Amino acid sequence: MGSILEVNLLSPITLAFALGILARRIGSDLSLPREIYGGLGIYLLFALGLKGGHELAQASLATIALPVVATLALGCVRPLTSWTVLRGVGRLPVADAAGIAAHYGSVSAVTFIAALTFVDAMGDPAAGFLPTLLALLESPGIAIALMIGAVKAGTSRPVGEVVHEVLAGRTLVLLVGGLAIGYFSAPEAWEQVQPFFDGAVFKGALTLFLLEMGIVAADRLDDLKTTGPFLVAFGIGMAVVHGILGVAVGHAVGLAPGSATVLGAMSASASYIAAPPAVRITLPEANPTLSLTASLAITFPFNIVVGIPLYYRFATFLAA
Amino acid sequence: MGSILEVNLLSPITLAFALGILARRIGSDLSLPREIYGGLGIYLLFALGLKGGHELAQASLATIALPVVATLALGCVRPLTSWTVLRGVGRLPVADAAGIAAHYGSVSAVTFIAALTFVDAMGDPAAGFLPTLLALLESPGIAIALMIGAVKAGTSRPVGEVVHEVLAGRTLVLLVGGLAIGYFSAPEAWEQVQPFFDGAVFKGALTLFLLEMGIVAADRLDDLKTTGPFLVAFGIGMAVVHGILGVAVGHAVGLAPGSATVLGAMSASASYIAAPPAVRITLPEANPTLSLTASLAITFPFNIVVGIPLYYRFATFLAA
Amino acid sequence: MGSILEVNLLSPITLAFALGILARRIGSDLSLPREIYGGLGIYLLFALGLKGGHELAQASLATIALPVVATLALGCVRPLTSWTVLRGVGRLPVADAAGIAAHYGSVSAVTFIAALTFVDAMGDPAAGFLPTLLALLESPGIAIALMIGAVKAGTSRPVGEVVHEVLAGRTLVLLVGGLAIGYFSAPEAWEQVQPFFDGAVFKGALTLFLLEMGIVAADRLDDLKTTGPFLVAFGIGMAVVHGILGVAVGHAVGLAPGSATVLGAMSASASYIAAPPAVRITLPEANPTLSLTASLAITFPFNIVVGIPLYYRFATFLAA
Amino acid sequence: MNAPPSLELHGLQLVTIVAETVLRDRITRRLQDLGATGFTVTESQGRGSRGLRTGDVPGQGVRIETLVTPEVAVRILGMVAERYFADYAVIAWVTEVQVVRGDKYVGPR
Amino acid sequence: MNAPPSLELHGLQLVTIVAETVLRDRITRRLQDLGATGFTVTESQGRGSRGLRTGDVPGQGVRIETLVTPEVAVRILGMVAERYFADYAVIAWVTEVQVVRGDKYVGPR
Amino acid sequence: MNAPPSLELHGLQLVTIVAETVLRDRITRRLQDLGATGFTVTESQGRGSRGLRTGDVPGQGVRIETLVTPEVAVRILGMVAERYFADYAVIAWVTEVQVVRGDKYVGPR
Ligand SMILES: Nc1ncnc2c1ncn2[C@@H]1O[C@H](COP(=O)(O)O)[C@@H](O)[C@H]1O
Ligand SMILES: Nc1ncnc2c1ncn2[C@@H]1O[C@H](COP(=O)(O)O)[C@@H](O)[C@H]1O
Ligand SMILES: Nc1ncnc2c1ncn2[C@@H]1O[C@H](COP(=O)(O)O)[C@@H](O)[C@H]1O
Ligand code: NA
Ligand code: NA
Ligand code: NA
Repeated sequence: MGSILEVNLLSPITLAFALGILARRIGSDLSLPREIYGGLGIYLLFALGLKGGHELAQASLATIALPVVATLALGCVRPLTSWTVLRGVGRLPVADAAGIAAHYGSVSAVTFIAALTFVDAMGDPAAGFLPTLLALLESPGIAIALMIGAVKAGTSRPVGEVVHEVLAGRTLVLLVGGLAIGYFSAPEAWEQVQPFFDGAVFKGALTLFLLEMGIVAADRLDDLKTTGPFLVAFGIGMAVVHGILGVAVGHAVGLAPGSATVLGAMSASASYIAAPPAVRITLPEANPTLSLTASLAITFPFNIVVGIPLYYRFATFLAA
Repeated sequence: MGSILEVNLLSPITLAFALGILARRIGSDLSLPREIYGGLGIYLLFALGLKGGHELAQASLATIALPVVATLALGCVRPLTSWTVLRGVGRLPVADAAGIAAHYGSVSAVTFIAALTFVDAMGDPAAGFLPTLLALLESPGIAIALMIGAVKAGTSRPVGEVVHEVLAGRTLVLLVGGLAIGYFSAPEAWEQVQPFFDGAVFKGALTLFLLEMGIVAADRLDDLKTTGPFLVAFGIGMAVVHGILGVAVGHAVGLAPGSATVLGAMSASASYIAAPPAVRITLPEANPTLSLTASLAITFPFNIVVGIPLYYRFATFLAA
Repeated sequence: MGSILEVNLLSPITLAFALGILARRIGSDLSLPREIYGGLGIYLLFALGLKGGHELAQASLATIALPVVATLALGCVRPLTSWTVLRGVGRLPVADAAGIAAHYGSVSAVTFIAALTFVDAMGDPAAGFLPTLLALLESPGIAIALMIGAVKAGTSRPVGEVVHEVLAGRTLVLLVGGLAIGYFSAPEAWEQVQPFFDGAVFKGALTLFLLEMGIVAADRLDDLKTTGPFLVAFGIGMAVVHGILGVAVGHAVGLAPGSATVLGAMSASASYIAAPPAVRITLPEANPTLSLTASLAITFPFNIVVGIPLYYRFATFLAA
Repeated sequence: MNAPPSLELHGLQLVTIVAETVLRDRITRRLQDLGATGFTVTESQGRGSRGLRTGDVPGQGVRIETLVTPEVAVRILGMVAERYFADYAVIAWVTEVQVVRGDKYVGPR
Repeated sequence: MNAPPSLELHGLQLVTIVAETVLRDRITRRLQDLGATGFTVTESQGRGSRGLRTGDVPGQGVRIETLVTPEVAVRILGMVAERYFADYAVIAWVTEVQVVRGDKYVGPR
Repeated sequence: MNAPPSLELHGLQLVTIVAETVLRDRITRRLQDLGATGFTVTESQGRGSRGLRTGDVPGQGVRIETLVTPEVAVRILGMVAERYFADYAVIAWVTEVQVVRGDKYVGPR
């Protein structure tokens, strides 16, 4: 595991994240302009979709049927496990529990991309249809958790409206839209733009994006003092449980270790882009500091630094 | 024509534009930050100029003399045809007719670039001096239409001031400045930056730009209800007439089908960047919704989806 | 020297700067969005650090020990020469002299990058550890000049606080952070992102950055009328003196002409990013127009157009 | 203010609402229903009693201004207070202002 | 307000003009001629009676503020009303404010 | 304004400070010490008596607003005037406003 961790830790991507955290901790004014950060995010999601769509066009339905079913199952289970732990162990109020469960029922695309890059570097690249699974795992968890919250809190909040907002949200539109464009584009047309959406440009843009994510995450570290130890334990524990679950499910439906690792990382991740506004509107009594701190300052760094190599280790163990 | 249309429709560039429209129609919040959109626009124009200048340095004066004259002629004729149709058939008020004529007397650089990319993909690349023609076609039409408007409306508006603004406007400065830099740069110096301003990076940036243009155009589709059917007919009819005219003129002055197609697309296009502020200042009584809806929501999509393949078909027909 | 100057003048980088100046002088509204300009600046510094760090990992301590000492010496001497000339010859008030000295005690990373690109084009590339020297030359000069100012002005301004701000400032964090990441990254990991942070992408981004720097510099040209001839003479004279000094010192510690040129350009340059806010807070009585006009509108263009070829000529003369 | 009659100054009220970005469209959509004829929005950042950064939920805050008659102002403030004060980072205040051609901004009653 | 005399508060008028971006330089250039000693501009977006989005012409709207004496305020409002009200998306209002060291902002007459 | 009692309007003062960006954190940090319960910041650009563009030092200007009681307003204006007026491009003014649930913004004394 030593060398696996090393590959992960000594990559510019992980180190850029660490630099972002460090910069903020020493009080630096360094920060990517908000618009650049937003633009990079759009580029990364769209590029991910395009490339995934191009590769999906080469996959047979038989290959992806089982993984699709498995992913949808993960999408239903993860908000429930999160809710159960948050209520049962954490004893959080209904709104807070449902709000956090919505974040952990969805996914972090950047964690997904980091896992793709990691298994690439390990010489175990993931199958081309994984981005399709990412698109499938993004929304159901948010919807399920919000529904639980709305029912339990007895409110008549606009869940329908919010489901629409999540489905029409930028993350899903870019991912699904990119998948469709990549799928339908003529191969020669894709090749003309591929170097812009793939390879070094994609990884370089990811490096800059992670620099800023480190800065954003560092801003939340102070909140850990007020949110308390349960949230830290939850953020790490839930990642490990969902990550191991994702790898195991991936293995069970026949994914190779690289793909199973990426499915695990996806499953272990928590949303910080799609879920927050949806939760803010549907469950305004939920404290947004709790969910954002857990997903951004605990689960995200844990997965980037330790989780992904761990899921990979488990995936190779299962495959051995 | 089937396969020509297919090449055009199944390119990521056209599909990204469609995705932008679709995203906005389903109520998505997807939108490139305004500054990214502006930055991409600057990059595209500057890159176009640089590359055009580099290639212009290889062209002989004899080759470009006739096309230059033809382009200037198109620049004088197009605002007049537009004005005549708008007044004669559409019976629009003086200010509105002059304002729209200014848009259709100028050009859309993105339409031009899409045409370049299309003829490339068809294996019929345009000559290197076409961007020079684009620079020549940008301004005269605006000036002529504004002058008609000022005279007919009997106003003493600052036409001189506005002519300066158009000539010093960002579009022309980037295009002409880029042409000059590309022309004068040492070939080895150009090669050092070429991969950034050409090829996949250029086409990838164009893809992202068109995604946002789709979003912007979609915002105007609702305005079609109030602007009425004449504007729709005008936006399409004018494009076809000017496009066919441009191809024919190009063929007459000896351009090969690829180049004639691009000249046609240029001629068929309408401005939505340089013309609007100029018209807003000179003819403030003109309703900006009319001109922007026509150029952005009708003529631009028509050219991108149907027009360019059509002009190409006509150009190959003439050349046969 | 003719052909040296030509290589420098006919590069897209220099010409883009000239275009920026020209655009503003003819009253164009062309301007990169502020956020794009900021983002490009972050990219350039970070990329410079990454690449420098990767190359530093290949250098031996023996090779860089003397250059490091020489650079630190330059860092102490330059604010003092600046201060002496500003007070002795220019008879400027204490605060203004100290403020300008802080700018000329620090460096311009863009001048440094332009010098790197220039010696590359001359076939005399600089050693890989030069970015490390840049990081070392950035801060001491600001601190020394501010300390002189605080002592002489008898103020109890927050020099300590400001020293922290400079050390934690974005320039140094990106440069030193990038150096560290480049140094520690596994070589294969670096190769995966290198095409994004090096080569044509880097030079292309620099070209766009210089376009906007030309615009920014042009905005200051009018201020030259009020700031008077001494500042012009100082901006050019100080650049030449510090440039020649830097080349000589570089030659003395064994640098090859390419590296000595870059050290000279670094030494000849003046800060316009890190120094201004530090001076604004510590010496608020200092007129920011003076220091910014000198560094941005005089010294920077002088170095880009004339200075760098001059220092190279001197470096090759010493090495002959 | 000694305005010449030609300037037609009208006394109106300027309602300013600072809110989380997530509420932007929800609030502006309601303004028209309550009788406002228009509004102006600027981006903002802030810190308040809630100890929450307005930007806690990604995206910054917004500052919405609308010129209205006193009756409409009351309706708007009531709507904001009732719907959003309990759960969201929101603040609202009213200023007395003089508007040129203010009659344009007196909506249908 | 019980300002200690040392604070030198001056009653002045704050003129706020919200306009299409295309008018930004045209309006600010005129302000000085009419006696304003300075101005502050923020970017804005909006919707008004014209049914026009301020951003209809590419670029957003601007919100221009200038602190002036009542006489200057009248001149500015008159200029804006006369030149721009008919054809452009523009709105302008005046607020009474107290300014620290307000004498700085009383321009030459 | 005929506010129904339920709206609980409070008369407060809105202090607006326009300053160089370099002062942003220095000023907002002090606001709380002087008794403000919050603030709102927007980006701005401007030109003033100093002949200085606010953006002379890279970065634009900021416009800071804080709703406070009259006593706190005096303290804030005094602080700004004393510390920053001599050397920086700064301007500050006060407007009388009515705030919904204004009691929230009356800090500890
Ligand atoms: N006293 C105040 N003065 C000005 N703006 C305030 C004040 N208090 C709060 N705000 C703004 O209102 C938002 C929400 O405040 P709150 O609901 O108190 O957390 C903050 O983010 C600030 O932008
Ligand atoms: N009632 C209003 N309150 C605040 N801002 C307004 C109002 N009406 C119009 N505006 C602003 O003024 C601009 C022009 O309005 P109009 O000329 O009415 O179309 C709009 O884009 C808004 O930014
Ligand atoms: N009369 C004024 N009205 C509105 N804003 C002003 C005025 N004078 C100055 N300002 C603003 O305050 C900043 C500093 O002004 P000054 O200290 O006079 O140079 C300027 O950049 C403007 O943003
Ligand atoms: Na997310
Ligand atoms: Na245009
Ligand atoms: Na600097």
